[in-house]
Amino acid sequence: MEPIFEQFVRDLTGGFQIPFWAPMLVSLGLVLAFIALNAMFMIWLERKICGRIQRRLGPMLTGPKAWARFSMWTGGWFQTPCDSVKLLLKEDIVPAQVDRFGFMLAPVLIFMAALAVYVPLPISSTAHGQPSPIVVAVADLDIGLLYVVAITTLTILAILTAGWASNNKYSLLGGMRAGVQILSYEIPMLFALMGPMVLAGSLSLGDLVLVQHAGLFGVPFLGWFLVPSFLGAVVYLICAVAETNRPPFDMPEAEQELVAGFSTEYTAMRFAMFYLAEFSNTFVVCMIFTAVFLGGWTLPGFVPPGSLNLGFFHLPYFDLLAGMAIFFAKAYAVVLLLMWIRWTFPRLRPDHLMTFGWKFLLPLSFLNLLICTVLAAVQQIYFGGNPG
Amino acid sequence: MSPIGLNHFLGLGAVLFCLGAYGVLTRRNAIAVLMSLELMFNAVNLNLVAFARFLPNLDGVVLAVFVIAVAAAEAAVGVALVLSIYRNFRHIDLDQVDTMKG
Amino acid sequence: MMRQFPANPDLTVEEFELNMGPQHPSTHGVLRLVLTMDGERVVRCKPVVGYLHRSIEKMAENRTYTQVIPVTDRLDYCTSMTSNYVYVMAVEDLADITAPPRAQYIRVIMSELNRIASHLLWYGTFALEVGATTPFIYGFRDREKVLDLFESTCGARLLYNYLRIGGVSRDLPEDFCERMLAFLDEWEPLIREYEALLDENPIFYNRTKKVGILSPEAALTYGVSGPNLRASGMARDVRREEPYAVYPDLEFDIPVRTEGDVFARYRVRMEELRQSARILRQCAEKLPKGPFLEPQPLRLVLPEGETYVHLESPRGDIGCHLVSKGTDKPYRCKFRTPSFCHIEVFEHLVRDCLIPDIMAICASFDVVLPETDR
Amino acid sequence: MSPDEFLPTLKTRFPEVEFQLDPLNPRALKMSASGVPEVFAWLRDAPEAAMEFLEFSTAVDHPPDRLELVYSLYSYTHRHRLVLKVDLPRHAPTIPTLAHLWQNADWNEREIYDLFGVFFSGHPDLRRLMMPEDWEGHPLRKDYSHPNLTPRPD
Amino acid sequence: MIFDPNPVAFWLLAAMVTGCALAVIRAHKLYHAGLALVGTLFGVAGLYGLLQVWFLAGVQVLVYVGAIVILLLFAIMLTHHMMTPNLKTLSTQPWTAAAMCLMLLAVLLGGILSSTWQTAPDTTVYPTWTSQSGFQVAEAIPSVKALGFRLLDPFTLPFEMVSVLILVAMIAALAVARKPPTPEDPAEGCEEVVP
Repeated sequence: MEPIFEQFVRDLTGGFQIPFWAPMLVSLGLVLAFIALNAMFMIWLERKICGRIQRRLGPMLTGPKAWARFSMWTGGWFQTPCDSVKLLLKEDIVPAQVDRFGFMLAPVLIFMAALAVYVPLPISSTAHGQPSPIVVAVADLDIGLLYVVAITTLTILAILTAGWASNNKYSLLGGMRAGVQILSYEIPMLFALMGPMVLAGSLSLGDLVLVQHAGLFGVPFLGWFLVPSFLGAVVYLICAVAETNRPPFDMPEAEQELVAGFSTEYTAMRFAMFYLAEFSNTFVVCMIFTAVFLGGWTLPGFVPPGSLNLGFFHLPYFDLLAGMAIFFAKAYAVVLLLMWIRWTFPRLRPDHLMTFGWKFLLPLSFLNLLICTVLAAVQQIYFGGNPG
Repeated sequence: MSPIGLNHFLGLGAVLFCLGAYGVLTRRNAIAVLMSLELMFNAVNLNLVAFARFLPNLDGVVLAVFVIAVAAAEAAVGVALVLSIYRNFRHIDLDQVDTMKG
Repeated sequence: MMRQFPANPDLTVEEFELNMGPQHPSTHGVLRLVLTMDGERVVRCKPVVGYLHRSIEKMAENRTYTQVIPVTDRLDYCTSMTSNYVYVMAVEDLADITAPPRAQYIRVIMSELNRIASHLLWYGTFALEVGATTPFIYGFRDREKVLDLFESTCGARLLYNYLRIGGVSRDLPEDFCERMLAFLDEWEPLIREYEALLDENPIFYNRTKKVGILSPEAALTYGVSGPNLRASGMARDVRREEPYAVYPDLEFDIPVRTEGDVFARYRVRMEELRQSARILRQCAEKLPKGPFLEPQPLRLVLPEGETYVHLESPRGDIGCHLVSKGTDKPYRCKFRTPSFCHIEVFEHLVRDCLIPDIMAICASFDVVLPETDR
Repeated sequence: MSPDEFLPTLKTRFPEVEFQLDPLNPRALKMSASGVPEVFAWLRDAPEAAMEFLEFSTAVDHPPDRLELVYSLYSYTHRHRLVLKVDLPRHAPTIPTLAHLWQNADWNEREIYDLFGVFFSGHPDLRRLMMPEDWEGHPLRKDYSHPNLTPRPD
Repeated sequence: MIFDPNPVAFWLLAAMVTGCALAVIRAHKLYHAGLALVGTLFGVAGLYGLLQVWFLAGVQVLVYVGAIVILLLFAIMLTHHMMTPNLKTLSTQPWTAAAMCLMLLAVLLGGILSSTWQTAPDTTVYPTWTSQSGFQVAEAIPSVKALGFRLLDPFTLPFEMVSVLILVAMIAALAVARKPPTPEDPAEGCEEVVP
């Protein structure tokens, strides 16, 4: 973030030296705004997709009436903003016999985790005024993938705390289910991600994307790790759905079984934080999937120019914008896939979930790692160095 | 503020270690004892990493990785023992677990 | 500040008690299950009912024979027609009244339509219990169309109060048969769609196969009836055993499965949807012209005597034991309701299951609480 | 088999129990309380009866002195029904339970206990079923009164 | 140097670590002790970060917070009735223990202060901010790659031993924590009802 941000400010102001803390504050604000707006859009989209799958319209009434007359996709645009306002204005109830400390800590923790996980996610790159491409991320950490997986564990902690502090047996069961589920699926997920790690020889998400763009065995179409690490992609996607507690893996908050699981006792703002974090996490796993398996902001054999000159209109940072468009298009494609799964599948049973994770996904991810290692070795021996 | 040197880290490690030791000595609940043990592990790790960085030698970090792995194994077995004790005694008060029969 | 609850001495180390209901999203109304759990596993289950007890039987003793009919609507709000029917049948049996043939056909049409509506409702909620949301909407959407048919006939969508002693309250609308056939033509292919959503899904398959197996012997001793009994391998159906109304003239099959698990109960109901459609088509063809009601005095006085009649409701064998002392009010009016027996089975079936299985099993029996508590 | 066909068989098999046909209900047999539960056990197990299905059991209150228990049995094997009616003294109605013969009888008897106050000896769990545990009185008895219960005007 | 955030960060993290560690050993509710332990672990991870060993910080969070603490919290949930207040967790001799620990601390601190170390310059350890050149990364950041080679070259045997150790620990934990088989086998599916 810092180099591009500095560059940008310098371009705008003509050489203003920004203080060192400015990029951090700006990225914090950007990520917060992104989480809120994106979650709102995703909730609207979820309801529309759900409506489409169930042969109904979804929300249609809140929003400009003229648009709603046009098609189902143009109606109900104001539904989620209205819902959020409602959630924020609701009375905040802390039940009498809860553990106040834990009860208040849990939503903060889960939101912190949702926020922090955005740090290493690269959304684009630009070479504007730089000798080599700079990855656009809050900070393209050297240990990006490890960081992401580590931060996810905070989510377990938050859910477990919410379940325990609510002093409610349904909440406790939900919290423990969530803990077991996320913990078990983290292992195949980590192994599934290790395939691409080995292929790229790096933990940094930015490096992973750049390596994919370069292609495997010198063939750009083989570049997307979806191809060499297909099993890993499948395993990761399944584990990601399980990690975000989305149906069909929503046992921790299964309404028909545990009322609302760990969030049974939560209302208003605190509930909104859980809800927001859930949607944010869903999008984050889609972003990670895009960056790790779908080539991030790149398309095979396509390098956008650094700036677009249409004669009458000069657009600087075109490569950055084009990269972002590609990245979000891919990420939303994955989001749509997850939504499709959500609205057509029944819920798994916890013991089936465990069996599936340990006896099926884990061996599959091992196999994936093996395949990727062999491919990486071939690449190293016959094509020299890591791909890229 | 004065720059932070190796001694600062070592001192913090020592404090953390003694806090952990105090917890191990005074806590009666088995899980609390395990937690205090983790504090001591962390104190050691902190020292290892500080040494590795200030006397430039990566081996300290490698050792710290090993310590974390061993701590994980220790925690797993420890928790298993706690559960087993709980099942047999219906409590996990270490002062009262003094029989040799399971 | 915090109250310490005394530990239940009956529980072992790992056990704890969980109160599921009466307010719980998936106990369909107000069923309460007192569960003793070992983690996620159920050790014991005690169903508790009575939260919806409205003393319908006591109310019936206080009303004239005609006035009881709207009360029977409230027996089972998902299939008011059959509850109406069983009561009216009991009164007619005691008073030796025979409804005109057209009324008989209309009654069968209404029962079968109500069976479709009830099974669709069941399909939706059952799928919801196993965590699938889309089937719920599918089931309810098509149920609405059945309710439209009811509305055009008797003006009500849920509590019909349509049947009368000696017939039905009003004739079918002019175009009823055409609209019904149009609905059937449109809807019957959709059954395939319902099945596609669940049948071929391995998650659903795993969650319902070999879960909650009810052996035929256990089913009989618990008084289980209807689709639940047929899913346990016994082809018992009141429409076949003791045919009433015009059922002897109609052709239909009794779907049977032998497994007795949740999946079998689901399959039996899906097949029953098809059979109901088949019956309805025949009825539309054979529906005779003529009077729809043999008018009875408002204050009907029945001779002294008692009778028991029963028929096949969507949930099973619903019966009415009617005792008359020669007055204009029932002396005793006992309803034998299928859900009452089905809930008792939970105690036996839910043992050693996991929490999600409770939901699948309870939902698969299609219990309706107002019918249980009466 | 109809009740009049059952009558001779039952009379020879259980000489100490009184049986008679019911003039009000052609499907019913009246019997004395001494035959419970042996007669029922026989009806369930004997191949010619094979009453594997207890449809329902209930009670009818006949003040001032009589309380009538009604058991309706059905055989899927033979497709016949037999209603058995047992008279009990109204002031202290007690009768052995059938819960060990049909699981179904468990709740049916709890309901009768709840609403009519019939005590079933040997019942595994005789508690109120419909009414709250601390309810007083038995609502389906004819002389039951409650402040909220007013007779319906004619 | 205009402003050096490193000491601020260190003291903040040190306060967090010691404060949370105190909470771990004094909290009345075990679950709170667990949460405090998470605070300590994050503080230590932060210190690793300050020392630019980001990989270890990640591992610390992943393994300690993600696995060990969660395991301990599970154990708390399994062995305590929910919300048991005022847990009696302190033994009868806190003062003796405190005295012993203080003595230990004195010895350790004495040892630390009396030693002299040949330390590398601070610029190789921390990142710096200066008015002239702005942000400067630390000169010698241990990369993940270097660490990996280190693990595989001189430490191969210990590395493998650790994996064996973890395997053994896993099996041992399973063997110890497993419920003893009950005499009667749980019924499978439908059991015959004997009416």
